[in-house]
Amino acid sequence: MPWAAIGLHLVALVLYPGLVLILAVGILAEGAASVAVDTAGLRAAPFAPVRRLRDGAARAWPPLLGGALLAALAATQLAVPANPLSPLERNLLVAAVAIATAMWLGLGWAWSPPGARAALVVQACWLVALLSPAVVSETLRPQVLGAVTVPAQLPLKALSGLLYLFCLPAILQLVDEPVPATGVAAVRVLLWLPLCGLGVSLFLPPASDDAVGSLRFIASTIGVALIAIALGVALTKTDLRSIYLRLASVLAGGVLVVAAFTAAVTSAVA
Amino acid sequence: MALATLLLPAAVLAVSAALSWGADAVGLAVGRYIVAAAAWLSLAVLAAVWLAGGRGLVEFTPGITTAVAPLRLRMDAVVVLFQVAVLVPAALLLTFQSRSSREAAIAGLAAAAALLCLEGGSLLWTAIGLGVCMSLVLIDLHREEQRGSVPFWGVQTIAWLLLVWTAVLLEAAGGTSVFGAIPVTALRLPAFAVLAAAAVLCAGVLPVRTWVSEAWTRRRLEAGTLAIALLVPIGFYLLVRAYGMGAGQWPASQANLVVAAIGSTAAVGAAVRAQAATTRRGFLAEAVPLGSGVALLAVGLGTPLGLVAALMGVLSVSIVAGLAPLVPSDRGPVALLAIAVPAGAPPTVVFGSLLLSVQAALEAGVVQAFLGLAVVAAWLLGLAAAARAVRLRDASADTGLNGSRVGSLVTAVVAVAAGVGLTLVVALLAIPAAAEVMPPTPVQGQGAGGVSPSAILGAGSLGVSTASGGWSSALLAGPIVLLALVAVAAAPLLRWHAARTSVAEAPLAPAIVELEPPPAPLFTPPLAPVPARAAGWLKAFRLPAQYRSLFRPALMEAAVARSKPWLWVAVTVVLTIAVTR
Amino acid sequence: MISAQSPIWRRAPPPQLWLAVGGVAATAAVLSASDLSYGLPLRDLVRVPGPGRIILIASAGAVLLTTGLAPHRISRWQLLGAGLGAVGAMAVLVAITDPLAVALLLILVGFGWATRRGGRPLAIRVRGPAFAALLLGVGWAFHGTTAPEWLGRAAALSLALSLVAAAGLFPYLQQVDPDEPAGYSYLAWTGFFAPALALTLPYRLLPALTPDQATVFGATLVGLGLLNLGWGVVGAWRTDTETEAWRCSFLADWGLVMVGTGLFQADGLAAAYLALLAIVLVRLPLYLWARPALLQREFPAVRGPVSVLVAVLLAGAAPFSGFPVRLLLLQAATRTGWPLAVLLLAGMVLWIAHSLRLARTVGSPRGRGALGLWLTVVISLILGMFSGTIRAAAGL
Amino acid sequence: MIATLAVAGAALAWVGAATLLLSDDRRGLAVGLAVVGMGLALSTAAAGQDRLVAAALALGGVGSGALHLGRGTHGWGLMRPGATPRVIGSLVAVILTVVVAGAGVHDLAGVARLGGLVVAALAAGRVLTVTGRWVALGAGSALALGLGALGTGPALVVAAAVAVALGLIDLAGPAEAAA
Repeated sequence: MPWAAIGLHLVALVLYPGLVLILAVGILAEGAASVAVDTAGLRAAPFAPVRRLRDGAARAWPPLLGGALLAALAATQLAVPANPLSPLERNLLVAAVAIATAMWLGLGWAWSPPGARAALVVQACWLVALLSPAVVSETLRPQVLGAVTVPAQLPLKALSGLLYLFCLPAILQLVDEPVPATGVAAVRVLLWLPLCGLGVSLFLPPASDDAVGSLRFIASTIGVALIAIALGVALTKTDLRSIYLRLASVLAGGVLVVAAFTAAVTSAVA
Repeated sequence: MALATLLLPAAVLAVSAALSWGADAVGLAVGRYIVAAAAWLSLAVLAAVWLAGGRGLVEFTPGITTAVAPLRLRMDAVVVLFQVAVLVPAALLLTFQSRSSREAAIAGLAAAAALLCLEGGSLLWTAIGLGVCMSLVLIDLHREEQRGSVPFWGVQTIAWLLLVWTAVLLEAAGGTSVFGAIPVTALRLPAFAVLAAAAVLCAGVLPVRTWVSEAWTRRRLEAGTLAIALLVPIGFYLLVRAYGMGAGQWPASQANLVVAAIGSTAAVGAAVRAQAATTRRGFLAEAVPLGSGVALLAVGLGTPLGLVAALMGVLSVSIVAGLAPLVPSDRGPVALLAIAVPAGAPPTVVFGSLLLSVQAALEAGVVQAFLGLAVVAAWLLGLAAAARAVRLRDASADTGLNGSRVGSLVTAVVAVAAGVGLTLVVALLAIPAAAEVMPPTPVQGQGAGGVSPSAILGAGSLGVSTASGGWSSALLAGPIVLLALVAVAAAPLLRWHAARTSVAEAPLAPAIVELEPPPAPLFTPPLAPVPARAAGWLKAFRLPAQYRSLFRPALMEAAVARSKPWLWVAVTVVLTIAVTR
Repeated sequence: MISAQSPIWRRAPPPQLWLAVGGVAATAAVLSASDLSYGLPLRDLVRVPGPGRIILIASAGAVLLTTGLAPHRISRWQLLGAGLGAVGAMAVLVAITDPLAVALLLILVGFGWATRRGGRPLAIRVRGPAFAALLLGVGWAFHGTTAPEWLGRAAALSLALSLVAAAGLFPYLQQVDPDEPAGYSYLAWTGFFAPALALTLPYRLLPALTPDQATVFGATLVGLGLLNLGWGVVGAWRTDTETEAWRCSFLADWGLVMVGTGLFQADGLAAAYLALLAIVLVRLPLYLWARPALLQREFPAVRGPVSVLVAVLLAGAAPFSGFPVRLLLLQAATRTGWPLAVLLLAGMVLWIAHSLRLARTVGSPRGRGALGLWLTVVISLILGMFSGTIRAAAGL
Repeated sequence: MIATLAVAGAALAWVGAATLLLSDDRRGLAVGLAVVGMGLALSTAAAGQDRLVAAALALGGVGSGALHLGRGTHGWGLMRPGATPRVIGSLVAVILTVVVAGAGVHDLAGVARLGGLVVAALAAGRVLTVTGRWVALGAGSALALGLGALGTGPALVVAAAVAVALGLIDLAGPAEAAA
């Protein structure tokens, strides 16, 4: 029985880049979001996410538990330096499905038809952004995709990164006018790291496999989270929100076309 | 020994059916339990004889010619996998669904026929087995409820006749339809097209709503869901065998692409219908089509990994077929878990098979990769539909059929356990079966080189690791399940703490808020009204009055039979002129 | 009052007894015809081909089965006498090698059968056999004509049509009166006499035809076979009355028989042979079991396993008698050309549309009727499961 | 001389068949059958058939005719009102037969076959159109004689036997009202 391997994977799930890091980044980002979007006071900001998690646990612990485990599973797939999981074991699709499942757990918990429709559209666009580079590169390993520097694939990578970033505010429920329902909010606390970290893993070159690299990765992840928050604020404050989903869909369509073209060119050259 | 290996699993079920019938005759209501026990015993016997027999090919040819073909039975890794795929859901349904002794007897016989169908040593014998199985399932369906059984019969008869014709085409081209002896060149594109049509009709994997979903519109689910459990795997079996006939490949790469495209569109169609379901039963009705669509995409890829993914897909579809009818109508944790499994939530076996299928599609080529992308979209939509389905009213609640909490828990646990032990299932069942039909001898084109475990399984076989990605099923899914169990055990403490720290707050609302009316669909299926409109148009279609008499056989018969037979003379004269000109 | 139990077996009236004895004697004589040919100065006048021998035995079995167990309105002795007498007549038709003599005997049998009291007038009932005899006689008389060539082709056509007319198939359909006793209706020809002719005449005729004539003969049978198949399956599905549906189902079976015969292939001939056996041993008895419901016009819903089993059986699913017929026919048709196979497949698919309708009329009889029905199902199963052996017994 | 006899026999057979076609009562039927039998016997004998066999055919016709005298309504019943189409039919039949099948006539046997064909065609026409029991039986006998004349040796004997056997049916009396 490979106890060592099991132990390492348990560490990855619980500590790094698992639940502990997820909560740390989540509480930080959620606090920032509550200041920027929900206009909560700076003092109350750090406690808002904790309260949301506690309420969530009290109201319906099974979905929150499921969400936490799925978020941890998604986090283990990130190209974070010093990840106990070997690069060969990581899979972008595992992370994507785990995140999507966690999000739908939250949405199912406090269901609102408009919110669900918007979430579906934006998740579809987000998936396009995630998988288009993978389809062209024929790999689902995050670190490999992050390291892609083939000139023919760079436009697609850039466009996908842009789409990914554009989708984040809606996926994180930062665009909605009212504060998201408890279920969604509680799960959102858990998804900051997996969502933003996945973007960093896929669209930025992999960091060195040491402490500095880890800090750089976490900083980049928080940076992406702050950009998402800023974008969310911008969308909330302006009229862009009314056409936001349409814009995302058009951009996703464009990414798909570019992906098809790039794939055709790549295979023709090969 | 060979005969025992081949016939024991089916014999156990047949004997139990006879016992159940006898119990019914003497008024003992124990038939259901006898057949259920026999189904599990049959599964155990299958495993025992397979392992005891060294997991090699076993053929039985007694030299008897019955039904115009020499009797020939065969058991190999493919047969075993598909027999498991038939027996697991059959055993679950026979155990946890309520049946009268007579219904249980017919169901047991149908399951035995399905096993024998899979053991047919030639395509002709498979067709004969399918005919018998189909007939028994029809008897079961019709006995339970007449509505809907005739369309089912129609579709299955078309599939059966097409299969018979395929056997005929193979015998015409290669002189035999015996699996082990069909010349590689015998399976040409026309014959394969007929076979594929038979397979997709039998398995009900089409972009439109098929008999598989329709079976869920019946008042009682017992017969319909058993039909799904027995016949859907047989449809896939035909496509997998086709690889064996062509030494690891289908007659043309276009055929692979078309089948894969049908699979992905079928998956998308099922997901679209699932998210628009008005009842929980409507959602569950699309669970098998969704999984079948993905499995069809994988089987159409024509690569070793694709085939392994397809075989895993068949196994996961069989678990879903056994689970979906047992989902309880409430909104408790068991129901949540049971609804999450068919949607492909990690870390179940359904998730593992979907993951393998998408990876296989990604590695198969550009077009296949985009088809894989469509399947991921269907997967996402399925997850959304599952989240919505939790809040849907369960139609079966009206009829007093509330599934089985124990049954769905057991099945969900099996699904999760198989997900954790994914590599074990892949190594023990899927890879040997794929290697059986995709021989390692290098052949040109797809499938070259055959199936290699090292290309699919990671180090120590603790995870799946292919060229495009990996999944540590044992090392990640195991600890996740462990953590979940720990958390579930600690839940009361957590709840107590939460309650203590939020005393100042208003009393908490119930865990899940009742929503009336049920949630609206995420979007209206684009082509939903088309079939109904077409059916309405066909119903309303009338010939112009002046032409109707031409198409009324009764009038023409009256003219021919009742009048003085001048028409006879006239027809004779006309025919004479026709042949003498 | 019609039921499987009544009327009770009465004392055998002498005429029926003599008819039965005569029939049995004739059949026994014909079954040992080869010995007779040597024993008596018959030369080649009398010879029984293998399939003819089997169909005779099957017909006798069908008579015993239906007389003993099927529900009837008239005395079973009358039925037994008439049935065995018919088997005797059939035996003579099967044994005579000269087609012209067969045509003449066809007239005698036709008129003899039509003289039975009850049902439609004699003049109406003899039309089919008389027309068949005319076509057979004329066709045989002119088949040897080589100049002009068209006359030979017309003769071959006439020979093929004689078979169609004798069986009362499209276009030579006969009126079927729902209230007419089964033994008097034309289905007695379609389901009893004609199968014997269909199994012997081609073997007598084909060796004498030129290739050109054989082509016309075969093409006519295939063409009319497809027509009857289509007419039968659609008619049995769409027609208003259940009696008509049964008649059309016979046409559909005969469609398969004619296509099988017309293809001139071993598999096709075997399919025709098995289909004819199924007509005599399965469809005709089932029709007799359906008679009470047809007369009372009361059709219970198909619920019990037996009724669905009968529907499946009638639809030709494996492993019943219809399956080997379909398989062999598809084999022969595929070798000839796939479009023909596609047409046959379409007919076979449409077949199921009327099977449940017919099964509904059979219902779920009790007592003696149930025994007979189960026997019929078992016979169909044997025909399906051991078709290879049955085929070999006929030397096909 | 032989050829003349063959043609005359065929013509006589046609006359007999026409009489059968045009008559509704027993005398007409009986005479028609007898004439058919004799005519066909004459033509087949002239065509070279065994004399005894040809005589059997004549005997069959006469015997069958005699038996038909025993039933049905009295009289000749010739040319009843509405018989015109049958008159035309009998003429058209002979013309058509000669035109169609005449092409195949190369010898006296062909002539005899032509006679048999005319009789068979007219008798079959009668069987297909008549509704009366006895008339149908008479037409059946004629049909048997006509078909028999198309063959050789044994067929002629069988035809005669069949014609007589049909004459024996219902001698006891009418079993159903003539429709």
